[in-house]
Amino acid sequence: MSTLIALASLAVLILVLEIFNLRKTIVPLTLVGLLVALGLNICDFNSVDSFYNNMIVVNKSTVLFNSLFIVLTFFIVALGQSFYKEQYDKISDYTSLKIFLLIGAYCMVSFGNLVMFFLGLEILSITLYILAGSDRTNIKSNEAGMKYFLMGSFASGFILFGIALIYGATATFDMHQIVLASTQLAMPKWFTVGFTLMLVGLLFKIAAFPFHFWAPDVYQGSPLLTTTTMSTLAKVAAVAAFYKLSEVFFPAMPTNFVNLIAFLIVATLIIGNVMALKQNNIKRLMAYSGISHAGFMLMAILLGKTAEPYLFYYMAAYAISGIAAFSVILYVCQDKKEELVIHFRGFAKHKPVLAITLSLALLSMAGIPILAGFFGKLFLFTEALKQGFYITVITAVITSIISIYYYIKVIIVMFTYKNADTHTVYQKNFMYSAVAVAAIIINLIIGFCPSIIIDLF
Amino acid sequence: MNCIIILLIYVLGAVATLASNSKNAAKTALVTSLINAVIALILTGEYLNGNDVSFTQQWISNPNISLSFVVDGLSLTMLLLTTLLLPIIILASFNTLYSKANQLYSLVLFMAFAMAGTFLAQDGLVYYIFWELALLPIFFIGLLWGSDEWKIRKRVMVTFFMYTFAGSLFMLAAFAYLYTLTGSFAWSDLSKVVLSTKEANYIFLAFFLAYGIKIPVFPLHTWQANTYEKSPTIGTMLLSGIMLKMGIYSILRWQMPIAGNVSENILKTVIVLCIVGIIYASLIALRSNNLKRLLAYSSMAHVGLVAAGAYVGNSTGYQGSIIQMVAHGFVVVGLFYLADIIYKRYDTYEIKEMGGIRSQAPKFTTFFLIIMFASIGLPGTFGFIGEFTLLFALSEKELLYAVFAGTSIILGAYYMLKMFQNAVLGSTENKVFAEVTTKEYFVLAVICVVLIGLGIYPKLLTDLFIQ
Amino acid sequence: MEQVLQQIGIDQYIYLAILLFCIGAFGILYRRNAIVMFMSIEIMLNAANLLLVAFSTYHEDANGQVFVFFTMAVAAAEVAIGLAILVAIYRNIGSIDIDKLKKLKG
Amino acid sequence: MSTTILLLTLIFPLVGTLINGFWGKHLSKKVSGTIATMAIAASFVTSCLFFAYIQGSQEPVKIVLFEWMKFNYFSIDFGFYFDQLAALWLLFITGIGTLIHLYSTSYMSHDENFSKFFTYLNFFVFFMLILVTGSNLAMMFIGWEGVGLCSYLLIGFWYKNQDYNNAAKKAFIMNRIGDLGFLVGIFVTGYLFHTLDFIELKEQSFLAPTLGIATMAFFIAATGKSAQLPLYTWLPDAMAGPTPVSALIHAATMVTAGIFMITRLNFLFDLTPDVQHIIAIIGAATALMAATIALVQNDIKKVLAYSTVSQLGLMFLALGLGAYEVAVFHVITHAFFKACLFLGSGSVIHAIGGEQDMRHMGGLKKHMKITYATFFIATIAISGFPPLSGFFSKDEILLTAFHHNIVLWVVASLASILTAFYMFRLLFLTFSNKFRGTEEQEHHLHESPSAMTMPLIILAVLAAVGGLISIPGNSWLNEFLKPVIKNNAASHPHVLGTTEYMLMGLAVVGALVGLMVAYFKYIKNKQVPVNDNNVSGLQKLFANKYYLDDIYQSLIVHPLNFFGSFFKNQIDGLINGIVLSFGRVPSELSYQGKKAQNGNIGLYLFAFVIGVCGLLYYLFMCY
Repeated sequence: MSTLIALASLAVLILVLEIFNLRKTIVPLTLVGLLVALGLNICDFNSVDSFYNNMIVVNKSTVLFNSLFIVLTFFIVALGQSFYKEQYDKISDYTSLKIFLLIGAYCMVSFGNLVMFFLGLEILSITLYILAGSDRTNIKSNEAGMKYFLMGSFASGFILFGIALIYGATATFDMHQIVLASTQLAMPKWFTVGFTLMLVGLLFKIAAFPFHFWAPDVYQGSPLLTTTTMSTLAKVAAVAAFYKLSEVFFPAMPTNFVNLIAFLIVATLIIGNVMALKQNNIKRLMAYSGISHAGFMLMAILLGKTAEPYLFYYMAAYAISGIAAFSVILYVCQDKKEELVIHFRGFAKHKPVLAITLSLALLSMAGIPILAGFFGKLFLFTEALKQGFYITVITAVITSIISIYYYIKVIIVMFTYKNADTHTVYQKNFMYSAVAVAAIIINLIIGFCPSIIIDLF
Repeated sequence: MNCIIILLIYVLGAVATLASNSKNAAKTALVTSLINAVIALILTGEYLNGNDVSFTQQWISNPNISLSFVVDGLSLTMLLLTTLLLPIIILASFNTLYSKANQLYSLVLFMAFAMAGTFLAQDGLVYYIFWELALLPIFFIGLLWGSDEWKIRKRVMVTFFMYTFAGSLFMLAAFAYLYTLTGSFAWSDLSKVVLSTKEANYIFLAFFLAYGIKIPVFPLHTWQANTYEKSPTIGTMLLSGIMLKMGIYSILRWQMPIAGNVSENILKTVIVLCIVGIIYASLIALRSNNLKRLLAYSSMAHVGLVAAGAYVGNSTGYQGSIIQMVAHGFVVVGLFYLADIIYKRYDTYEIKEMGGIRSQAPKFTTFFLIIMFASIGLPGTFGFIGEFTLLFALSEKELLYAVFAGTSIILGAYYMLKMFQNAVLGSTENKVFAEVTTKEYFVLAVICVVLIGLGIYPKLLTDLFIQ
Repeated sequence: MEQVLQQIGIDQYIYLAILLFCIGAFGILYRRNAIVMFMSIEIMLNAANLLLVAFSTYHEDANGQVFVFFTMAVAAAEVAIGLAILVAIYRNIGSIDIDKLKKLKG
Repeated sequence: MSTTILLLTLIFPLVGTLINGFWGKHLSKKVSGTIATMAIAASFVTSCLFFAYIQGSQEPVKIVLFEWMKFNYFSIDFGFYFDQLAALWLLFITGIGTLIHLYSTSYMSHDENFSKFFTYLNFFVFFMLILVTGSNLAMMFIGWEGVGLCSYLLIGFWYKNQDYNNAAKKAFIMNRIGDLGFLVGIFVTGYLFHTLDFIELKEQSFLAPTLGIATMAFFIAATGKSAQLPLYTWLPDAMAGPTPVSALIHAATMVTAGIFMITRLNFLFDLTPDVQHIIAIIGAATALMAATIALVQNDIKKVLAYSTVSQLGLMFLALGLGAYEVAVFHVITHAFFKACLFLGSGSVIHAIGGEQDMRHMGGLKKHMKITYATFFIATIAISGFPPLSGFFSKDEILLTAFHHNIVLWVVASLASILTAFYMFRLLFLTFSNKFRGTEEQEHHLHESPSAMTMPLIILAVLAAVGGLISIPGNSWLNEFLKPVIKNNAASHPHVLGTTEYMLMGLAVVGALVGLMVAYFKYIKNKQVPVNDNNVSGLQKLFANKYYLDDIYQSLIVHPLNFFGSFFKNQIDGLINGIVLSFGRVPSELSYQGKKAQNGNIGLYLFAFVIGVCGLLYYLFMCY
């Protein structure tokens, strides 16, 4: 709880600092503030608590998810320092928006009440709408913002309608009581319909089939750092929220529900990976890659409580690799109008370390050992096989093979020296490099010792 | 002495090589590989004295994975092959001046690390990790230092990478499934698992996809010739000399012990595929005009025999495949080195454009003859011991297998002698072929001594794995 | 109020809400004017609100009505953002027809 | 008997090989040649010592150096087995080997790769000795393939000529076909009896259903090495090698390895009479066929080569009839006279500067007296005129055949009559009448130096008197080989009756007829064979070697090449295409998918709603 308060204060403080013309201190201060919040959060590690009539719940798993969000925000804010160099006068807006986003994410996993969940979701979404359209003069950014906004509110409508139906069935928004009601009473059909509608909204948020169409367009149109945020923090937060809800609702769903989710997973994996094959814009590519990873994470959700550590591990591995990858993409595309894959040509010659970082990040996403992404997939496969989802696993394996192709394609481009634009001078950028390297080191650490995360649960 | 030292030294060597400048990189790599060769020999001594050189350490508790490196006859032999072949390969590469040598040799050592790890690991997952790790360096070696136009090379290397990676993911799935049955990845547990025939079939096939592609077994071989052709010689040597042995090793170590009760029909089909591959590859080798491609297909033919022997699954097949793995490792490295030497002088791999070497370079020709005849399994060379044992193993299973697989000794002689005749014999056409240099002489001599020495006294090696 | 509910029955409210929701959804599907689409979204949200209020009364639980306020606030915020983006778009392309937004595809 | 001395027999040639191989370049030709010759001579001395020993004690010596290979139910030793059979082969390998080495020092004296020649030659002797002294089948196989290797190297000794290389390659590959048979034989034997050791095999062998496969496989191996139908075609081509090589390898020693092997394994062959019949038939057929081809050959060495094939066929006939010692006897006598003939032809070729076509020879009698004399003796010997060696050995074969099967006898007799004809044809064409070569050649005609004539003389003497080791009725050889040959089942006409004398007489008459025909044709009528293209009828069939080479070309070589190309160009591409299609399908899907994602938000929303409907339908309507 103290974390939430600290974060809220931090966000306000940032806005206040702007008033006092202390722009230079905003980012460092935010970073420190985030560290403090992280510390506060970790202090709650072993406590199980609830606040405000069970509006906010604190337990081990929320603490872990939130820690991950804070770490991701930390990196994103750090990247913002460089990214908003051109419009540094608005740094406070951008930074505070990111903290608000974090608050939304926090509420989405720590909710004890559907009200809190809805609020969290909306905070997150609205913040993202703003960020997506934040490059006002760029029509692409506008388009992304508009598309995201329209579809996002549409999805919000479904979620809200679902919540209303659930409320109708159980007469409460409190998760605890919903659980009680759903297990003890015979529920009217509205209940399952209600959750299905919520499911639709959540599937939209994590960009799963058939609600994934927005993702590539929005990812592509948004400013790069927003894309970073969407594909890491926002996606992970949505997945975590989904997981939290699934804990409660999955048991109450009809028997063929599992098949449905399994089908959606298969479809998402195929769509994501297949569509990524022919992309030449790195952001779009990452968007489709993100869709496929949503499939994987959905798989973890499907597997239920036992897979929670694996879900968390996967999320962490994916998000950290994403941060690393996007940092390098930011580095390469700083002065580029479009983020095309060809821009990476010969990058390895100029910046071998960063090229290797991006390679590792992509390989981690592809699931090459000994990187974290590999264990993420392995744990999932093992658990899914244990529970008998053979077809899902086989699809996952096959699509993983497909995914290798487009990841390796990017890597190869970086190592293509022939016809490389040798005149390109990459501006030195400490922040991007530092974040990239730091993220990849974390990835390697959790890859070498998955236990440090798995054993937390 | 602990076997993990070898792995550590390879990693340290890789880092040191990367840090050194291009000039000294090759030397650093050579020194590292030599140190490890010595250590491997010491380990062998300790192992024979009955000392425990294994390393086991819990790594991940959930799922249960441990860093377990166990030395037994099989893995020790493979380790010896890796560590002893690597200095030869590196020394053989001194012929060529590679750009960014420090990166190249660093990758080479890293690959050696991964391969040694594959051979030592006794935990299925650790083994898999090393298996995959070995793929990355060779991919980059081929991609960045390979020959031919970038576009073609890229396509070839990506196909290779995708293909082998695709196969191994199925192996990963198989391991994951096995884990659900046993709750462990340890070889000791997995080899005891009792599978129903249906389960065994699926697991066998999943493994087969991984190993069949790596080895490669017909019809999963199409990546091979292209990859061998486009890779730099050092990459080709690593691929053919050591890496493809990973596949056969894995059959012996993992596939047969775990999925041994696979249905007889599948087993027979696989053996027949291997044998078909032998004849198929031999015939293609017969018509190959490119020396490297010819050697690639010849390698495929030989390895098909090894795989067939390994799949027979009896003790003769087991020892035969190990012997032939070592023999083939030295032979194929020797052959590719010879091809490289020719390339350095004639600047071509096209057999038609060669010829007239014998009259100018008798020493070279002699080495060529020895290695070539070792390749086609002439008695007195180590290649014979391997082929003999393997064919014997096949005949124990089914005499016709041995007869058909045995055609490889005829066809092998045919295409090798044909190649020899066109590439080395004949008259000169104003082409100058310099006699081997001291370095080349040394490398080739070592290979020949190993091949002949072990051919006459194979117990030196076979005592390691035959009780 | 209770009497009314009993007379009409909760089901009717649900049907009405669903009807409204569907009108909103179809509005979004068929209209290409961004403003009208915003309105449609509002209809959808309000359908949910109607449902919440109805259930709130049905269950004699005030929570539902409180939620409606949250929803209204959120909807307001959302539309504010939406309009802001729309203004930006209008500035750039001089139109609010969302069919003109087709740059991002593939 | 000291094992060291026995091993020295093997080591001397090896040492010779190594010295010449490593330092031959730095040695003068004289030294190099002397070392090589001395190495074999030393081997010959130790062989003689051993022969003396075994003649006395009758105790074979087995030497095991170490365990070579190990399988789970048996192991193979790296060991040697010196017995009576080995002793005979040792003697004539090293004996004739010494002579031919000596001959070569002169014959090859102008060759630039002189030392290499002797390296190979010594190496060959080394492997040949391993072949005959190996204590088990695998050891024998070392020698078996080793001699094949050396044969390959020596046939293609003049490597600049690709035709010679082709011949070498052909020899090696044809041999390899046989070698596969050998391997299969080994496998079946090992699987059946759990041993490959000759002594143990002899004691433990029993009749098993698959034994026939083993012996048949061994026989196939023998047809390869000993140039029998259907694998003999390499031997005539092998004449591409230097003449001493033809004499040593392709006449006297290597090609008899098959006979040696079958004799060694006589106890197995005795168990499988069906295979023995096949051997006899193949042997007889080969004898006749090769003899007919030899009738029309014009290359002096080719005639001798076909003659060799024919004679080997006779030996196999004897083997097939179970008369092993008869075959061995013919091996020995054949070694003498055939070596002599080859060396004689070498001397001729040497004299006329490399010319091998008999049509360009003639009248050499005057110029090369010693050569002519020795050649004449050897020709009489091979034609089977008493009392020279060929008469005795060939006659025994004919007698055995007669007692078994009259058809075989007829065929064999026909072959030997033809032998007399083509040998005298050869003799007359080469040495009689007038010289038909160029004037320049005639100018250079000379008798060969003593290093070449010496061996000729010795061999001629041996060819003349060699038959004494097994004269009918009192066969020393038969007694000597008794311990080696398990079953003396074959009837041995050592007690001579009227039939036997009649048959002998017939054989001699037959040989005389052959001689007379040749005499009339080539001396009286002075015919010279016409050009190959102008022959017709049966002659054409003979001249084209029954088209066997062409049949092999079109039935084996061409299909192999065709399939090689087919696999390479079509199938490999097809498989590759299938593999790549796994990538093309997703890539095509991706391409289509890109079109679907058209940037229209209406579409996205539509998909969204469809998705919702689908979910709801599946969950609630689909029961």
